[in-house]
Amino acid sequence: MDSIFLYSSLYLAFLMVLSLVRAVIGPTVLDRMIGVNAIGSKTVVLLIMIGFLYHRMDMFVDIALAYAMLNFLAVLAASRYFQKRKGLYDEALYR
Amino acid sequence: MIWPIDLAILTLVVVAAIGALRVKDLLGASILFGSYSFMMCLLWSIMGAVDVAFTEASVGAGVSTVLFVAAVFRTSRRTRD
Amino acid sequence: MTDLISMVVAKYNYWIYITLMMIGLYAIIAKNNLVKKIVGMNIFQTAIILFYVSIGVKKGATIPILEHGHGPDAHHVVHAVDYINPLPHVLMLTAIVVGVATLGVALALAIRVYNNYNTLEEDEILAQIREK
Amino acid sequence: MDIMNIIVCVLLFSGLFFLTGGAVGILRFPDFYSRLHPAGKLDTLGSFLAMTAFALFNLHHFSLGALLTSLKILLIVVFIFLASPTATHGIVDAGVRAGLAPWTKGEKRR
Amino acid sequence: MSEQYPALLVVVPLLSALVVSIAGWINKRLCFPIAVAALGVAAWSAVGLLLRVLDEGVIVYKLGGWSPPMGIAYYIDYLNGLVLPVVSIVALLNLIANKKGIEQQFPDKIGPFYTLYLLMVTGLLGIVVTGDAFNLYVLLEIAALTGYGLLAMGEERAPLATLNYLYMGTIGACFYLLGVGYLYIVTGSLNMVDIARLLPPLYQSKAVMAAFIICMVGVWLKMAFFPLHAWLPNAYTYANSAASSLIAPLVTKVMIYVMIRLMLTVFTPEFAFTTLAVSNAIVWLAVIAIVMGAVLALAERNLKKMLTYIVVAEVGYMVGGAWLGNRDGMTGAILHIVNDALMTLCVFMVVGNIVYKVKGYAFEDLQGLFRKMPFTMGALVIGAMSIIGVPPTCGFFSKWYLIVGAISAGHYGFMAALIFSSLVSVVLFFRVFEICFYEPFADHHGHDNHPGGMDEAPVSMVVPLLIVAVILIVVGLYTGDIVNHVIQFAIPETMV
Amino acid sequence: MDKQEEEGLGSKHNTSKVENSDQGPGRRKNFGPYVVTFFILFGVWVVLSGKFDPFHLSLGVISCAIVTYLSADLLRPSMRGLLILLVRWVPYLLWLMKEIFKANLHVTYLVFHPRMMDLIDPEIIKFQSKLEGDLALVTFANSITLTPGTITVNVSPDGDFKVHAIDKASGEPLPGEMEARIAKVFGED
Amino acid sequence: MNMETIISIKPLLAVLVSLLVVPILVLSGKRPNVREACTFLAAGIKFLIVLSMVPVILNGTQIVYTIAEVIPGVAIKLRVDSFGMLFALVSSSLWIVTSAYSIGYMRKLKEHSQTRYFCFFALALSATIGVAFSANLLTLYLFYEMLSFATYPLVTHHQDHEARSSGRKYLLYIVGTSIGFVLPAMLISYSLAGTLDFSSQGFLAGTGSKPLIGLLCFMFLFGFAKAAIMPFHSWLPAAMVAPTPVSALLHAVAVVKVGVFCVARVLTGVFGTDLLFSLNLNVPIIYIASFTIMAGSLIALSQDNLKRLLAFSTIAQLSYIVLGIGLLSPKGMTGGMLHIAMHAFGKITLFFCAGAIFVATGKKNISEMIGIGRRMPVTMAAFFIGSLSIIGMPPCGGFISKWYLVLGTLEAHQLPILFVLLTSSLLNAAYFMPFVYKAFFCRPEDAMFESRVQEAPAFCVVPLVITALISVILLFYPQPFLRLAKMMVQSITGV
Amino acid sequence: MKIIGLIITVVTGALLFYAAGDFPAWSDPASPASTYLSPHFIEKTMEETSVPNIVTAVLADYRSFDTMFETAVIFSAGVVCFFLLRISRREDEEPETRYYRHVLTGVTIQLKEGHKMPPSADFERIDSMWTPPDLIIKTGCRLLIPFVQLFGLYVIAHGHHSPGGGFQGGVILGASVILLAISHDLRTAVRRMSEKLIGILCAAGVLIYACTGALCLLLKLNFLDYSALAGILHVDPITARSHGILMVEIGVGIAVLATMIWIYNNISSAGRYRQGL
Repeated sequence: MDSIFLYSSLYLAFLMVLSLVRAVIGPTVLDRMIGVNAIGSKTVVLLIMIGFLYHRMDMFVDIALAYAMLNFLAVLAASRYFQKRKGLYDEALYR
Repeated sequence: MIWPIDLAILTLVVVAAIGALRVKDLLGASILFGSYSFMMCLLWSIMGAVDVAFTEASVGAGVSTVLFVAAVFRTSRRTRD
Repeated sequence: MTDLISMVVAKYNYWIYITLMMIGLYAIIAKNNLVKKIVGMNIFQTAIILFYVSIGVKKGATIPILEHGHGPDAHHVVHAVDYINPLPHVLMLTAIVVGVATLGVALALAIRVYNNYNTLEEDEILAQIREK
Repeated sequence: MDIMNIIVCVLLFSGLFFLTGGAVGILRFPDFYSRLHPAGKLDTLGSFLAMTAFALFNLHHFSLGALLTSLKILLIVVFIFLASPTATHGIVDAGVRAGLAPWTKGEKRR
Repeated sequence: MSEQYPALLVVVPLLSALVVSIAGWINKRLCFPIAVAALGVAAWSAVGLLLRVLDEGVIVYKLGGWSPPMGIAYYIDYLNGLVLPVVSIVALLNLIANKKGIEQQFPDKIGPFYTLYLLMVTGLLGIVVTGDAFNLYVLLEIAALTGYGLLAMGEERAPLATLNYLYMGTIGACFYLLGVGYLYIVTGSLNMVDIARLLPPLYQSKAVMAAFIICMVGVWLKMAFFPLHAWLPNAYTYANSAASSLIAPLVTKVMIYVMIRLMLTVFTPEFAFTTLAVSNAIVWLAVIAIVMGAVLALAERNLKKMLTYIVVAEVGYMVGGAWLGNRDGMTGAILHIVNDALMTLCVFMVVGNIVYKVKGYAFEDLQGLFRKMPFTMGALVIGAMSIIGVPPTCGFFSKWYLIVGAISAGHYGFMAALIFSSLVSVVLFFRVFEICFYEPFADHHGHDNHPGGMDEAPVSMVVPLLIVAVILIVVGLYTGDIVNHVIQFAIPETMV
Repeated sequence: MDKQEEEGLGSKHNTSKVENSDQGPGRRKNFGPYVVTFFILFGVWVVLSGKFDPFHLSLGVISCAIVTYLSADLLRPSMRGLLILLVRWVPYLLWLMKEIFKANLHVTYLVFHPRMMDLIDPEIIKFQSKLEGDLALVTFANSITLTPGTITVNVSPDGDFKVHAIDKASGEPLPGEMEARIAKVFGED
Repeated sequence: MNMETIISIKPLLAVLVSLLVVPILVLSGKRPNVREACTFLAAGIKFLIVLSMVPVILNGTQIVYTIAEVIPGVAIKLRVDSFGMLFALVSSSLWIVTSAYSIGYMRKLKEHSQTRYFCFFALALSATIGVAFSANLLTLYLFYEMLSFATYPLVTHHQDHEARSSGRKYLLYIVGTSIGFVLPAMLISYSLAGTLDFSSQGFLAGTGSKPLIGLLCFMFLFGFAKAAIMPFHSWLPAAMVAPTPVSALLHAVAVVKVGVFCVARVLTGVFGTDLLFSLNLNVPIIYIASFTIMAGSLIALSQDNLKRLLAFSTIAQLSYIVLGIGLLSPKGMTGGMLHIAMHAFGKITLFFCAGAIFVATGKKNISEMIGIGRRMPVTMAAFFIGSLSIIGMPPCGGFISKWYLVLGTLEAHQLPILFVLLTSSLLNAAYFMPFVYKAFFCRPEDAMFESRVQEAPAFCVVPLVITALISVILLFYPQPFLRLAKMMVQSITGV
Repeated sequence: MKIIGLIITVVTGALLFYAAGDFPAWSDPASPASTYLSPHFIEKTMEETSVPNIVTAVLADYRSFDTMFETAVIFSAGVVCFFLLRISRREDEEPETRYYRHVLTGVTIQLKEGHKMPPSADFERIDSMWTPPDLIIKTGCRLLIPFVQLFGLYVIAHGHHSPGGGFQGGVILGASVILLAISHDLRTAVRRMSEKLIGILCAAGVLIYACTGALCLLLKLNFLDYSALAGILHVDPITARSHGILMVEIGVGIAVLATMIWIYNNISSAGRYRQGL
């Protein structure tokens, strides 16, 4: 079972690469937010998997929980930015 | 310590760091910086530093990105590099 | 060749920490935008945390929380080999906190600068100062 | 317990499958709104399945502690189910407020 | 209680910082007495510690009751026994002197200001007293963070200058931390004494050398040693006067203390001077630092900025002296920590008084000050004499040791730089005196009355200033005792 | 049982915004919501803690009390709400899971389809929901979001929905069955 | 020669008296009479303290007092020996007369900032006595610098543009050389010898290589720029912008004398005659000194401004002293030391006269003073006596010192120097005598001088009469000074 | 600047790369770091402090002094942010127009020239930049926040047995309030945690920590030697250490909680406390 988890987690890491690609290439900030949010949700899974790999599930679940709780805080903050500062193409001017 | 994942994430971390610095938009940079700290958190837990990972998770996800966004909100998103 | 590979893999963490640190350092020195510099500064700090945490790693050991801490066999014999070195973690907790604190102060300063000059680009600010 | 393992594997792999869909989706889809579809919920379901797998696997060595840990994992799922749509909504709301026009058929990729 | 002095020294300012912070929300008038009392206790403990060290030798204080390699311990030996009273007394006097200035500048934020002030002093005292390499980092950051806060509240340019300081300071602290990490990775210990015990077999290791270099670079960044000094002048110039007259005297000096501590205690002098074989280059850097500092100061038309460049030059003095590699040079460097702290305090307090009264410190603002503020200017004269190096003010004696060290090390370049900087200081200060003395031009055969009249700063500002000025001379006269009874023991016997 | 008690998780009225955290904690005389909140929280605590020695339990009691004091007005539960939750939510959730699963497969199919660009045809659907309570609206909106293919773009407190659908097939069933079921859950049918 | 030493606080008191009077002066600034009384009192006390030590010194005993041990092996230490005593006696006695003169001068001209003036005057005197009593190079340096800074406000008293540029020049030369040359030289000596205490054989004897010692010697020689040895002389004429009492103090009593005193001290106490002889260092010294003498006298010839003339005369006369010490022969050294006293009384008379003329008539240039002797006969008579003393003619004290100098050149077999001495005496006469002649015997061009006798205020006239008298008396009774000088020379050379 | 940066970076990097060659291999159990001090911590922690989480034990007991200053660092960061950014009422000119919103109907009214609305439950003061909080986000966060807070407290309380402790818990608690501020608006959050309360809590947290230490000092043992508390708590010294650690963690938690909110409030409103993010 350990090896299954190991390879699954490697595969998840690979998936994170894909999300990270979206986060890096953009093109808008919102796309980056999607990418980062996706990375966040994969991170939670990966954290628990690491817990299994260490055979100390009970310790890692707290971190994952904290992560799940707070992951969307950053996204909310960023989206709140657009509620108050309109104009997404701000950045286009300075590209 | 689970070295294969460690290697993979380490590489990702570098990509995220470079991405955060190259994005020509401060909001994007702060969001990418958030992803950087997510991965750092993963890295710590991979290396068995649960407490550090916990801290990084709560700080990176809960506070530092929000602070960045708040500061960008109060200043400007504009950047030339 | 194999030596090289084994060397690279055996110290991969260290190479990456150096890379990250240099990325951060370059950003602090060369970037023009104040907030970008702050991002670079944080990357720089995290790189050092990475370094420290890498020191603590121990092959075949588990996380530094004693198993069966409470209960009937609470005081069983603990072998140091079984647990990861906790000291770097302690130190790095402190370092992370310091990092957050520095981040807060830096952002506060950046806001003050922005209030004064209405821009975050260092060269533009300097140009404004020169004009006065 | 082999059956248990198989169930766990199946759940895990299907979770990974959906996660893959999410990851590929946000790369392939043409614009921001459509990208949110795979990102927002394929990931959610993927995590849900994977978490369930973990919760089950954790009950391998059954004990009160293990049960509670499994419950905690399920708590994570609950949180994900609460937080993920909220976050997705936050992003899409931001997009609308920022004035991003949705992609319609025939346009180029953005 | 005297065995608890080491704890009191740091804990009392910390506790009082917190109490002041709370008091600031309740009643602002409570802040100042609490702060003064706390610093008084700290100064008392510092002096008590010095006396005890003179009696008993090194004092070890185990925090939390854990013996050193496990827990954190304080080591008070001759070196920090000397620096501690200086830090605490400088902080105390400056606080008293700046009460009015603070009330004038931050009427609404008195509580936070005193809190930051006390925290900063806590950090500095802690840096000096601690025996744990990592603990030092934390305290460094406390001192730095509060310093940023204090410095940024000033003129319009202050935040930008402070932000630059913050970048550099963070790099510096991180480099130090990294160096400690390198030491940890090869020794496994964080206690300075313990590291020193474990290190000698490893001296050929590349990691140890790198650790030393990195630590040094980090510390140099923080103290604004020559190529890394660019942040200092602006940061100190545009800050408010209470902050700059706390930070300018203490921070760079405490960092130099850290450097000397690293060189003498953590590493051995042999390692620093012979194994690494870079001391000559560093002394030359110090020479450049001194010359650059002097020349750049010459170019300034602004008293405070001029003084900050002098601070840069003084850092060159101390680094150069410490790296000369002989006993005299090191004595000079340590003595100069004390002296420079006092004389920088003196001149910056003068600037504080001038700012309080004249609201400016550019050269044009200084006209006729000798008549207007004779006591302040008198203190400035004494401070300037000390910086120039005129006996019997204390600045002369440290310069003396530095030059003797330079001569016995055969490093005439350093000696020439010191002399050059003294000469430039003469020009610098007499230029200031001229302005204060001549302008506006008194009518030639005027009367013996005071045309502008005397308009001296308040007594609470002048008296501490005069005390500092007197201390400058007293310390100068007691140099022999300080060297014979304290500094001599602070330098390892192996160093000749 | 006064009005406060009746609201809770199944709040019907928009008026709930009046009490929306404005009055600060601990002002109300009614202890009902507090007790309920406390027990919900304590249940979660037990799951989290997993330690049943008196020391940790007392810590739990203290913590739950603190959170109750601070945030009970945010959660605003009631006994009735809890019962509703147990009785009506479980079937709804199961149904929702099924829907989610189905829709997920659909989106996954889209994602991996080589000619994905031809298949998708995003559009924005607008409709007026009959639901009234805040919570009901939010549940509905979140359920829409969770079923792939559709994302709630905007909900006004009056029930105006704007939904982004990835293709025609995803958007069609709205509001439809889901609204009805939610109305049933919240007793608004 | 074994010297007895006694420890006494008297030297310190002598230094401190004028220092402690400063706060009193500051406080009494509003009441000029109290202030000036205090000045007088302090001057008197100081003179008495110095005087009280004279018998002890004449007995061949030294008085020592250590203030603080600042550096291992080097203390801030006072020691009274005969040479120091000689100098202290001259300066402390002259302070009294100068004070009196200052009062007259300042009051008459209604100068501003008189309190500051008196304070720094007192400070300068303190430093002067300190220099005289220094036991080692560090103490010497300390008081030397103190004197430099204390005289700066005096030199720039007028606070106008001219004063400003002169003040700059003054500081540049004085402080620049002392920090640039003396400080490193002192430190190098310290690291060579490990001590800085003056000893009769020179503490540098037996250390260091020949070029290094030579270098040190010249660093000291030029470092004490107050001695105004060319090429570091031009501050002196520039400093003439100061009020005349200051010039008098500067040129006759404190500053320049301190310079030459320091040179003499260093040459004898640091290097020692043997070392200088063995390295042949005295030859360049005396040639530099002779050059300064000749050049100074020649420049003085062309001066019209009385004070500038006196200044160049001073430059020349100071080098007499250096020359005398540099000859390293007992007679020469005696002459040099004696010349400190003799020149002091003579020159101060001249300056007082110049000041008195300025006070009474407002004239500065010689060409405007033709026939002034009719109006100010007493002053001009004193001027005549003073100039005689400077030229070195009987019946004045200057004759004795010049006599010893001439003997010294012969003793040292330096005949060219003899020639220099004689020529320069002729030159001295050449620039003083025409003025005296014009003052008394030429017809006044300015109507102002036609009127009846009208001298400067008594406070101005009395001091200059006194000093002129002393100048005369010293020829007949040079005993205290001569004996002190001889004792010193004896202790140095053993002869 | 770019070229200078590049040069510095390359030189530093080369030095570090060069030095890294002498490091013990990564994850080597025989490296000095793993064999010198840490075995003592790992093997003795349970006996000496009865805390299974070694990191917590080392953090809050063996190296508690570090942690105290760590807390002080975060405290000072809060004070600095306040000090730098907060615009006091005196300096901040009151805006000409005040905006009030009728809560039930959402009607916004303007009052010009400094008129004030009498305090009423029906009207809330808003800012000109005010945007109505989104319904979904608002409701979602409303439901989440109590659980986040509970989790934060749980983390503080269980720092002995599982990862976490005062700092992490404090951050989570702080984040919950920040979440409130983001999902509703800053005024709501400030109404719950007023500025004065935060300022006092911030100092009080560190004060708890430092006073615990000082209490030990008063009980005739060294600073922060928790075994001194045994007499007061009526337990054996080892359990006293465990309790001391808990006390300290609570202090850290309070300080961090307050500071995080404080920093966020100041930064997001640029010191005006009017309109947050």
